[in-house]
Amino acid sequence: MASGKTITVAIMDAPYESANSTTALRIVQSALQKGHNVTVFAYEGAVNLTMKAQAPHPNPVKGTNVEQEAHPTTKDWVSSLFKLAKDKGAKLDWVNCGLCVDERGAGDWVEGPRRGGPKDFLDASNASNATLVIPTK
Amino acid sequence: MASGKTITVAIMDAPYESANSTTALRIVQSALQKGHNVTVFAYEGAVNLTMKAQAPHPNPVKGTNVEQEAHPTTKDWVSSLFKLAKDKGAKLDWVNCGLCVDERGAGDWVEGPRRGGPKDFLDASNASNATLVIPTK
Amino acid sequence: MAKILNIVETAYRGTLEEQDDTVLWLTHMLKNAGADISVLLRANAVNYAVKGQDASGLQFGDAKMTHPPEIDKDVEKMIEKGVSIYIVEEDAQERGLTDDDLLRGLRRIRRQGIPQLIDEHEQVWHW
Amino acid sequence: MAKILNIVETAYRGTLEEQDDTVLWLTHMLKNAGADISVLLRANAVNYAVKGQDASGLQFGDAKMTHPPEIDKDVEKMIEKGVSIYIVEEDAQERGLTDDDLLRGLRRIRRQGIPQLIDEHEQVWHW
Amino acid sequence: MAKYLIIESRDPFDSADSEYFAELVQGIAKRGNETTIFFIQNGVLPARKGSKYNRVIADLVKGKVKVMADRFSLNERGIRQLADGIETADTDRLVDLLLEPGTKAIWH
Amino acid sequence: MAKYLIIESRDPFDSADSEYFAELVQGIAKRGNETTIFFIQNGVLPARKGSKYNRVIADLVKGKVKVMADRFSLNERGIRQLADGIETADTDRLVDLLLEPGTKAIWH
Repeated sequence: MASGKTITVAIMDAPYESANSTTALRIVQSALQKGHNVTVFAYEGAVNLTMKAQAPHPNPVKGTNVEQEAHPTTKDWVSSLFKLAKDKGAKLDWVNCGLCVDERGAGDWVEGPRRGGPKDFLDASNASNATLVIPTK
Repeated sequence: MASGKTITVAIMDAPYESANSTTALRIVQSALQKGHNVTVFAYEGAVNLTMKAQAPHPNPVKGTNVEQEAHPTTKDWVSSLFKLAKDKGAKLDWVNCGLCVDERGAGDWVEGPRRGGPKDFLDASNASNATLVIPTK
Repeated sequence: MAKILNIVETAYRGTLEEQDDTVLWLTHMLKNAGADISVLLRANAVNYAVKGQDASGLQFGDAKMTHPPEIDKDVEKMIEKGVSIYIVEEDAQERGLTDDDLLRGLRRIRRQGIPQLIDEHEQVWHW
Repeated sequence: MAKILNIVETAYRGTLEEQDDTVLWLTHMLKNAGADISVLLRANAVNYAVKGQDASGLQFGDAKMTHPPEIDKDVEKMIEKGVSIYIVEEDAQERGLTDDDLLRGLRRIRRQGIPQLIDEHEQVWHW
Repeated sequence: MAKYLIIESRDPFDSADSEYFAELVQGIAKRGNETTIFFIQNGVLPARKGSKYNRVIADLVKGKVKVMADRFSLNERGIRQLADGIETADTDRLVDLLLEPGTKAIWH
Repeated sequence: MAKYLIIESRDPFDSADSEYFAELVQGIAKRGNETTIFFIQNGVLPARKGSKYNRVIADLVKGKVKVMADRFSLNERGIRQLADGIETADTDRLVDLLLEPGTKAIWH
């Protein structure tokens, strides 16, 4: 059930590069599960998390094919989180930083996220009960 | 003039995220300028360096438009290095790790690079005068 | 409106390709959007306050980098706009920086003063 | 053919999304391609040799992670394939690791022995 | 007085900033703030019993800082025995702490 | 005897591994190898005259390690005065060093 509370999370890491991305998605998962609204501000490399062209691959080291390997893609994780929000009656607002998207060519993304900028992050933070910035190194 | 010598460089960092990427391209530039052949093995996030969809953006902090800002894209830098190789009669062989490309959706790239895998890196290293691995943190 | 402290620690990460530091840039954008925001430069990021940083001269093939980052100027512009830029004295000293090396208009703070500075802000974002 | 030493230092970087460590995976691929390759686990990467690493249980919405990384098993498989896996003893001790915590078949090396190990290989790749 | 939730993802084996950061957390707690440090990712590495940095954790506990460690990150690294004074927790708990009124969250 | 080209992109202010790495480089040189350390990116930060880590550089020089620093990285950080014993160089020079026969290149 929706709690009416909102958390804003800023993330910066590109997919597959850092433990931060998975932790951020775990936190979003926990928050939505509890019925909280979540705004994600995806800055810099994090705009690549939602790219539609991501595809799972086989693993030649293990000799597995694509189905056996069940390689996750971050776009699928994000899509599942949007579905979870809907099921819980909570809102997931995922903002991809527009200029970061342009320089990376990351503009074709799965259903859910929207294009925005730093002001969206500020507005979300001011309207939130808590803000967490997860920086990169 | 072509020197007949070859350097192999492995890189891992995503564009716009690390000083490593620029340094790697500086090294490639210096090597080609001296007429050496270069093989680049782009592993993990580095496969995003060559994405065709990258576009320069304006800078609202400075109030510049796209032309005034002259924002570089890594794909343009790589394209210029291919042209430099041609001018010098040297070979630039840029290998994008295929499975890394798939999971990132980075398969649409500028003219020049080819798809490959770890064996290409090994073969290139064995056939090179020097190999440099530039890892990420 | 919340008072925000942006703590910048990581330095020169992707600045050449970005033509700036992405967190300073974000801070500037937030200030322009009306935020009550200050910056604490600590660890290697104290070097962002050094005068005369010069990242010019890069060239890849025939692609010249005509607009390199000018981080010292970016910091100066933020000071002019009224953003308080704090710098940790011990961190500057350890890196061999003297007052002559640093920009004017910075606010010096000792390490032991950081907890109070943090207490004085409602939002503390450590980048 | 060149003798290669892959030095692995960075640990648990993107391993959840990758389902493995990308440098160990690369090493395995190079071995399969015929490389004469050894691995030195140092710094935090000594933890890759710990028995019973368990990254199971992640779920995002209805997307369950059915194949989490099993880095201990990946190291074991490389040992079975004849890849020498060296581990720096002091680095393991500092992290509170005892012999009971670690996989079998590892080659222990002291820090002061690393320069010689490096000398014995023609290619040394520090990841 | 405020509440602080410090999320420590770095470890002193790798990061030269980590020990200083523990001092900063102590400084925050000494001002009378209710302070929690939550180890996650490689940040849990010093928490293994017998690690060189157990003393840093002991100092935090002595300084009235609540010390937590992410259970998933511990399991992922095969850390079974913890230094004294550490409570294991998960991201559900982390979200609850984040939402306690008056909490400032700082990631390191 | 081999030649080693160690490219140091990290700095001891940030990386807990940096000082140990300097010791490793000394160990390599002590085995009679012709050893060069090339500071680049933030790796040049200890090279500023007056920095806390000038002594690490002095030890390397004393240990017969050739110490170089990337001119671009120095300018980028506004480092004008260098600790003793450091030669400035660029990536052209780095490529020449890489291609000297029998050279093993290690990036850190």
